[in-house]
Amino acid sequence: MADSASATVAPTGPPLRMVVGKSDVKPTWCPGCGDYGVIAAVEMSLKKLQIPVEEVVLVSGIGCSSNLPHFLNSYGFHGIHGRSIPVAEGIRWANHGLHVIVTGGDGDGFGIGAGHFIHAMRRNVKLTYIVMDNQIYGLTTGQASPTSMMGHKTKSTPDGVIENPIDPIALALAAGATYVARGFSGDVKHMAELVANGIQHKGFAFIDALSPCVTYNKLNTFDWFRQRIYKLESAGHDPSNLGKAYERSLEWGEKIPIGLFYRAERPTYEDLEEVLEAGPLAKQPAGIAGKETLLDDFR
Amino acid sequence: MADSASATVAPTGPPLRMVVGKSDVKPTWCPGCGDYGVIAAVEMSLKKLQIPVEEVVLVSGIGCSSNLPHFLNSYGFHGIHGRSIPVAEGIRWANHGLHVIVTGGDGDGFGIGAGHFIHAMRRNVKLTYIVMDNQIYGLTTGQASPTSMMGHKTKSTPDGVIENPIDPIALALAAGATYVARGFSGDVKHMAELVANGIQHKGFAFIDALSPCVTYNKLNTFDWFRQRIYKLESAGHDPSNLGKAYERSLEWGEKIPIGLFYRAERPTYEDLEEVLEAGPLAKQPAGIAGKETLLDDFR
Amino acid sequence: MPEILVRAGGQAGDGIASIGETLAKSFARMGLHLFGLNAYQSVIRGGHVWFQARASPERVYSQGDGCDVLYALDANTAEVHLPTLRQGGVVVYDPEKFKIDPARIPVGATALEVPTLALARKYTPQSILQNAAGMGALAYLSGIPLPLFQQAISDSFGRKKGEVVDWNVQCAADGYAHAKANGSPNLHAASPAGEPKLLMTGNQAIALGAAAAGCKFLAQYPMTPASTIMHWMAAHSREAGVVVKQAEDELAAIHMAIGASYGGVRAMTATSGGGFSLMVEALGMAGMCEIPLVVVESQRAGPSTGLPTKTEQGDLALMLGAGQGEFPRAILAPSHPVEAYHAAIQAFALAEAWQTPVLLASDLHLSESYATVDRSEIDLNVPVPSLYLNPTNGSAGEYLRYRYTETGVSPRSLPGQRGLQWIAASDEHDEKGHLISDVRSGIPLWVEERSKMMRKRMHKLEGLALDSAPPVREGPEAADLTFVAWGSTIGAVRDAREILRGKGKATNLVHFPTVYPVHVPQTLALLEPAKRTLLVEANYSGQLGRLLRTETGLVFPNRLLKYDGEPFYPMEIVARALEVLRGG
Amino acid sequence: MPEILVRAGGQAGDGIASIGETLAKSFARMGLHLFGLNAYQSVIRGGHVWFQARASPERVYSQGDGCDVLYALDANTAEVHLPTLRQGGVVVYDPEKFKIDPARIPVGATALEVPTLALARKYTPQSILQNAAGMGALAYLSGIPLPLFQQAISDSFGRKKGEVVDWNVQCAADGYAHAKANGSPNLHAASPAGEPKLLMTGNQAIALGAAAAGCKFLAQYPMTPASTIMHWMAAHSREAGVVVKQAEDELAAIHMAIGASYGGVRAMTATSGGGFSLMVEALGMAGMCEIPLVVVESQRAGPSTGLPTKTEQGDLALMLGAGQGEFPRAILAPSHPVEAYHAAIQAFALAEAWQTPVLLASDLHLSESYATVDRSEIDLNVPVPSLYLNPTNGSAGEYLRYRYTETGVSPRSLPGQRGLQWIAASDEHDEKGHLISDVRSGIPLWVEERSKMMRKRMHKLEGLALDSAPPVREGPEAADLTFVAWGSTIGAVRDAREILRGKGKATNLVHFPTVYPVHVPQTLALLEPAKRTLLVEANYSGQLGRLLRTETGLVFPNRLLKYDGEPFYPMEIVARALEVLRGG
Ligand SMILES: Cc1ncc(C[n+]2csc(CCOP(=O)(O)OP(=O)(O)O)c2C)c(N)n1
Ligand SMILES: Cc1ncc(C[n+]2csc(CCOP(=O)(O)OP(=O)(O)O)c2C)c(N)n1
Ligand code: SF4
Ligand code: SF4
Ligand SMILES: [Mg+2]
Ligand SMILES: [Mg+2]
Repeated sequence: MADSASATVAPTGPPLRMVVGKSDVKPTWCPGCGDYGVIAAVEMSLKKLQIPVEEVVLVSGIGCSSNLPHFLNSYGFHGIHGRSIPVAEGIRWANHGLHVIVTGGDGDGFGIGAGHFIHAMRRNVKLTYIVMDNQIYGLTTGQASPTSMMGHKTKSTPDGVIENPIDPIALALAAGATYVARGFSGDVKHMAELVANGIQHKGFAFIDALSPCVTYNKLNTFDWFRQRIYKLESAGHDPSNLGKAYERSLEWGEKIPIGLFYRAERPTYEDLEEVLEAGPLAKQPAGIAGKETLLDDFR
Repeated sequence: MADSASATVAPTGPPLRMVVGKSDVKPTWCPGCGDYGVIAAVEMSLKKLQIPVEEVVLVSGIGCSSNLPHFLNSYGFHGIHGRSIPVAEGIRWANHGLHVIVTGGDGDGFGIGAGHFIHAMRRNVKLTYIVMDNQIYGLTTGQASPTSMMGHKTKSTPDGVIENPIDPIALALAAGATYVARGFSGDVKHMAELVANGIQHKGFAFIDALSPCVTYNKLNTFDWFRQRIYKLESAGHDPSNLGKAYERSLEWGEKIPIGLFYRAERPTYEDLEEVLEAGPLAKQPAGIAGKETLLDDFR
Repeated sequence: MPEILVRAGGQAGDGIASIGETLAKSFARMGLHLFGLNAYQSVIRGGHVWFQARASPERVYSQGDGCDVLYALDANTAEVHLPTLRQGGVVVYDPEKFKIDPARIPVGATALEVPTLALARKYTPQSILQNAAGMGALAYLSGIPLPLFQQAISDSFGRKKGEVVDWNVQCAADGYAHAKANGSPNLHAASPAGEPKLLMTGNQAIALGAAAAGCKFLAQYPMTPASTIMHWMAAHSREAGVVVKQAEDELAAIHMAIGASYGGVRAMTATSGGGFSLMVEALGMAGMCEIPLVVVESQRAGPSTGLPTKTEQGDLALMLGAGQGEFPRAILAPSHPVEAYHAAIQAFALAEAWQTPVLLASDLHLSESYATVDRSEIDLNVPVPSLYLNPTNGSAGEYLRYRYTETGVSPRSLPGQRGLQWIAASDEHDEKGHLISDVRSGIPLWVEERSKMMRKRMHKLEGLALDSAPPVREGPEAADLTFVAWGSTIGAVRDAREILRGKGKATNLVHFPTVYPVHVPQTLALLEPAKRTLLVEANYSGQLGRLLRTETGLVFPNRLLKYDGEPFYPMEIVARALEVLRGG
Repeated sequence: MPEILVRAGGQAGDGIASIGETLAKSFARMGLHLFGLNAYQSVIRGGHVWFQARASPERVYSQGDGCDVLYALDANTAEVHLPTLRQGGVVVYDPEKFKIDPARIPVGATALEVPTLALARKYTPQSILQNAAGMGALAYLSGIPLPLFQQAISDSFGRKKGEVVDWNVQCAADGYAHAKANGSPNLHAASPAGEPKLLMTGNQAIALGAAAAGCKFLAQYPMTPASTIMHWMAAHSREAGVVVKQAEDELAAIHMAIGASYGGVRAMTATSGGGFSLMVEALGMAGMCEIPLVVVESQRAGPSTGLPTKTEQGDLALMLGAGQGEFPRAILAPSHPVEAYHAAIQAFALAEAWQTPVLLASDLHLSESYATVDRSEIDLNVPVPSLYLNPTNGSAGEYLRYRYTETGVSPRSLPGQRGLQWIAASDEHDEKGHLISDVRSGIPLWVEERSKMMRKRMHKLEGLALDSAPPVREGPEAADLTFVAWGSTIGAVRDAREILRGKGKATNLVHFPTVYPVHVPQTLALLEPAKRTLLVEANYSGQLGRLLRTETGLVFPNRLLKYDGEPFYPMEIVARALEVLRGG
């Protein structure tokens, strides 16, 4: 078979242990885009956790936000629109020694990807999912997104949106996510903390990252948010109380909470999948040589 | 063009006004299947409402449950697996004079169809959606469904399900459904009431119909439910209280509530779509003859 | 042929598309023909974008080769585009922004420095007016009368009024004056032409054609290069009486359209290859349930996400194979907005008459390029009969939705019609629509019935072939070279043929307004006499060529296949044609 | 050829499949070859289902024609199947359940009344044992030794023990005794044969082959006829060390498999045409990102939901066209469980070596029919090298995931490997994996780079052709008729050739273990010399024939196309072959 692929050249020795930092690709986002805040928070949190660069996989779909993996120096998978979650699940199950972080947009995650979002949460597969929620379709130049507010005039809704926006927090709670938070890209340090805790959380961690699109969303701007957001931490919110978390999820208007809505402990999918007890799948032996009993059914 | 299609033979006069009843196709479900109770409830509620048979469209996907439209004498659309909701939305928008009732399975609606389910609810399009929830994939002979309980041993999970089931009620509440109920096919009259009220509701009405699969689900049987269910109506539940509805949605074990969890008033999508102000789309004039101003953009 | 090629380039966010549109509109209003290419990247700010407006008193079918007037908004544009300047060409730039090394300017071309920033500062310290100044200079150099140009600028602000609009209009005059004082106009294309023309993109033409055909419902999910169909339709939703729904994904979009069609209206969805991939299963359902449906597939460079803002004709195999099992479909492929308008009308007519999905194949180059259309070339008054037929079927008074007929088409009732209820079923069914798949499959009688139903449906392919536009020959019957092409590629081939004619080479072109079903006898009649053929396609494997071989046995040894995302340029076709004519 | 055809029929829920499996297993344990057809409908209870077990000391490739021993559990079965009874055939039924009009029994056949209900009542008043009694009678009539048959019955209860199992075993003996007292066995196939054989379905063979090839991850969504791949793998998940995930839909299933492959394990998904339609977009992503992937596409009768429990080969065009744009793929099409086992191994090898998706085309007839396999025909000890290669690339020490190479294949690292990070991108990218689509697309240098990347990927098609199994001729080089077929259809063609040989007709068969890429020179070498060809496919349009014409120019004027959902029967092929041989 293709021998040039398997040609193993003598290794030059592994490079030194390195943590995640910028790659040699400069972000292509518009100046001022909220996504700069999000990537800064991701980088900061990974630096803090000192996870070796090769053990991180950033997975995304398609959208402005979904370009993120290119701008950091870890492994990455920049797949197709709306399908980042199942790709990430596959990676995680192939090698649960890896930290798999999913980054994408609100259209990608709550629109075309809504089904996968919900199912991953009920599974409690250990992923960190950060949605750069700008309430608009950025890369396709400004159509309504599932989180666009009622009445928002966009290219696809010139007379204003006429459907209720998705509430990602309530949806995550209802679907059984065990870590549900909201950050704001205008507060990188706070978001970095949410991300770091999400990465350390044993289970599905969802972070709705308010990340204004300065080009196409003239409604939900940095200023708009600054006038509204407050921190759940300072409001005495108890993140172990699901009922209270639901209540807070309803707040979207004069006041918009950021911070940790909910956290719970539940075994992860990987904990419960018996084949994974023997260690990461990618490191387990493959094949069934000698396993004659597998033929018993056929005799 | 194909003239045999447009050949109009003299009408023989419209048949008399008729309400929905059985069609000449006998249900093919297994004897004892819960779906018999559901179809009885649908038929009963339509009879009660006296809606003319030609104004009802039953829409479904694929599954045992999804065969339902064939067994009643209204219009119907028995489409493909997981896509009943968008088909129903299209029908409704084409002609909002029709009563569009969607019937399907838990796999169809909460598995492959989860994304459409959520988006239809946030839209509050006026549909009645009845899921025959048997917590199993019936037609494909017994794999786990999104509502199969933890530990349930099925063909696809011989060692037991290891993911939390979807909670359809909580999901519907989080997605913004304005009528959220649960029925039990062992109590046809009660279910018929839920369905009739759902059909009359102005907005998306969701009815999770517990409908045991007697062939493949040996866990969640009629008896299992009979030992657990109680009626929200008799428990003094206030269906206008979203928080209480969330609380009740968490009950699934010793006690399982049936009845109306939540109801709210909100304009429907059809109310807000300005083009529909001129009446059902199918009855509006089509084409742009003489609308010269449409060319203004191009001049 | 007198023509002028005007190009402006800069970064995304610099307003290049709007410069281009204003220029293009001005030419069209002068009564010139125009082709406008908008070249951009999959990024919202930065990078490199450019627009080329090619105008001529005669119709032009592509962006043409090279350029006469280049407006470089940044150094990168100068770097990339200077080599394309033709004899007598001129580059316009602001030396305050960057310098141009005179050595880089091609022989025979010149540079015109326009102090766009300085001119703009007269009105406001921000730099927002610089484009107006540059455009003014462009207008002068391109022979566009100032008042007409100023009107186009102020129109580009829509209903907005106020000092910014006024400043722009005035600043354009300043740029115009500066150019007049320092340069001279290229008047190649300025010979007085006819009536003002309409300017539209392929997508706009498709949307307009759909509305004219009676489309009442469009469901779509945004995807370049199909998005602007939705944008145009949404903007004119009320006036055209069309409900426009942005769906949660393409799966929903096509199912909504199918539902709407079943529900009683003409319905459409539009997408690009990635979204179309998600519609594959539904397409088969429409085929099986015999639901009329129009799907626009505007191709872009693949595979997968590929080059989202670049063109390709790489999805023909996908369109042909889409859907498990077999069902009838048609694929139409217009090459120009005028054809796109009519193809949309034809697509609805075919879908309606044959009760099956019809694909309208476009691509980025057709969908997003601008071209002029004479008002007389489109007629808004398309007859749109009611869909509420009276589908009685004669036999025993019982309504058989899938009655066997000679054509394969059966009478269709709509929900709401009393006594004519039926169930659309994606499972195999009998004439009534009752399932064969459950308790009847495998039983000899029903095994035969299934075959009959398959034949009934597939039989429509013959009708579709009869009803749809056959292949077309353009040019003389006797030619040394016959081009074979489809879709947007035809444009550059037409322009190339013109150039070759100038060189004394007799060529013709056979193209396929209906790509599928293939009109076999007509294709053979047109192509068998060909001396030499040259297959021109914007894909890797020559997908039209493959289809034609499958259906007719014809082979195309000479090919010009391009899969770099760029549209064809007439001169590259000319070059390859000359090679083939030399026997290479 | 000595053979025996045993058929049992009744309603869904009557336990027909289990009767069939027990019979089939008994024959296999006797060392006979077997083909077992399980014919059912898309309904869980009721309707009509039947099973045919065909046994012979020599290998049989299809269900054969007619039947020798028929066990009718209901009147409908008698009605439908009595006409298939051959000379010497016998129908077994219980007159307590229904009567058979003697006039309906074909000449040369007889009826054997077995009081199954009465025999069953000896043990329990419920009727659950009636099948055991009937099966006992069948066993006697089919020449199956009683103890062996009793063992098969008790094995069919798995690890369950207890009086119900014992009753079944004993009641079978009662039925056996009754038949012995009242009938005589058909010993055609009972000549002592070799070692006990393995009995498996195509799907089981695929699952086993995948596990042997080192597959560690299977993601799937249930869909007939692919579901049993998941069922077998899930049941053996721990022993085989394979993680099996039932996904929320097919979109998720294929993306999970792609993620797992990227993550470092050999991964697979399996589905039927409807689910595959949903995988179309992802397939292109795997092609673009160069991720090894195996997709099983087990076809069923379409279009759309079609006949979910019936067979067809209607998805070839879909498999060929799946995915927008162009990327390399291979399509393998085994025809028998032994081939299916090896095809699965080959699919993983090709996917791995060429870093691209490989489709394993099956269909209901192959996936769900039973056949015998000699233990020596499959080897579980497949070498499974580690995927953790050392993909340094020499040039400046920098790791280039998509390095240009002679073969088009580049060294691939896995997450976790230090210093070899890369981003898999569905957008067009350069050798490093960095995007071309954003700030570089349209810039001349990168326009060229894009073309090079396309060529790099497409170049793998040549490698895939070299590496995969070429077309095969079975039978003599010189023949009056050459069958052309693929996939499960080959089975009935093989059996038909045997019959034709008996009639003195020399035929051969050219088939295509690798349907795509087409091995053009080999195909021409095998088919150009053919005197007459007969294309046999289970679809409407002759999809293999179309592909071969596209690639080789060969045309197939004689065809036997079947699209009624039923598998081919040898005799219908024989009949058509004779027609063709007569020049019709
Ligand atoms: C199947 C498919 N449909 C549509 C698209 C086009 N598309 C690209 S990005 C995008 C949406 C982007 O919105 P979002 O996910 O919110 O990301 P943002 O750009 O706002 O960060 C869409 C619809 C696509 N690439 N693939
Ligand atoms: C795209 C697609 N995937 C898979 C299937 C196979 N399939 C048919 S029904 C079904 C699930 C049925 O479960 P459910 O929706 O719960 O209905 P039930 O039979 O239990 O009533 C599946 C997976 C299909 N028809 N189409
Ligand atoms: S378009 Fe919006 S989301 Fe995209 S990069 Fe620009 S600011 Fe960010
Ligand atoms: S299999 Fe289950 S769901 Fe299907 S018809 Fe039978 S009892 Fe009902
Ligand atoms: Mg967004
Ligand atoms: Mg179910």
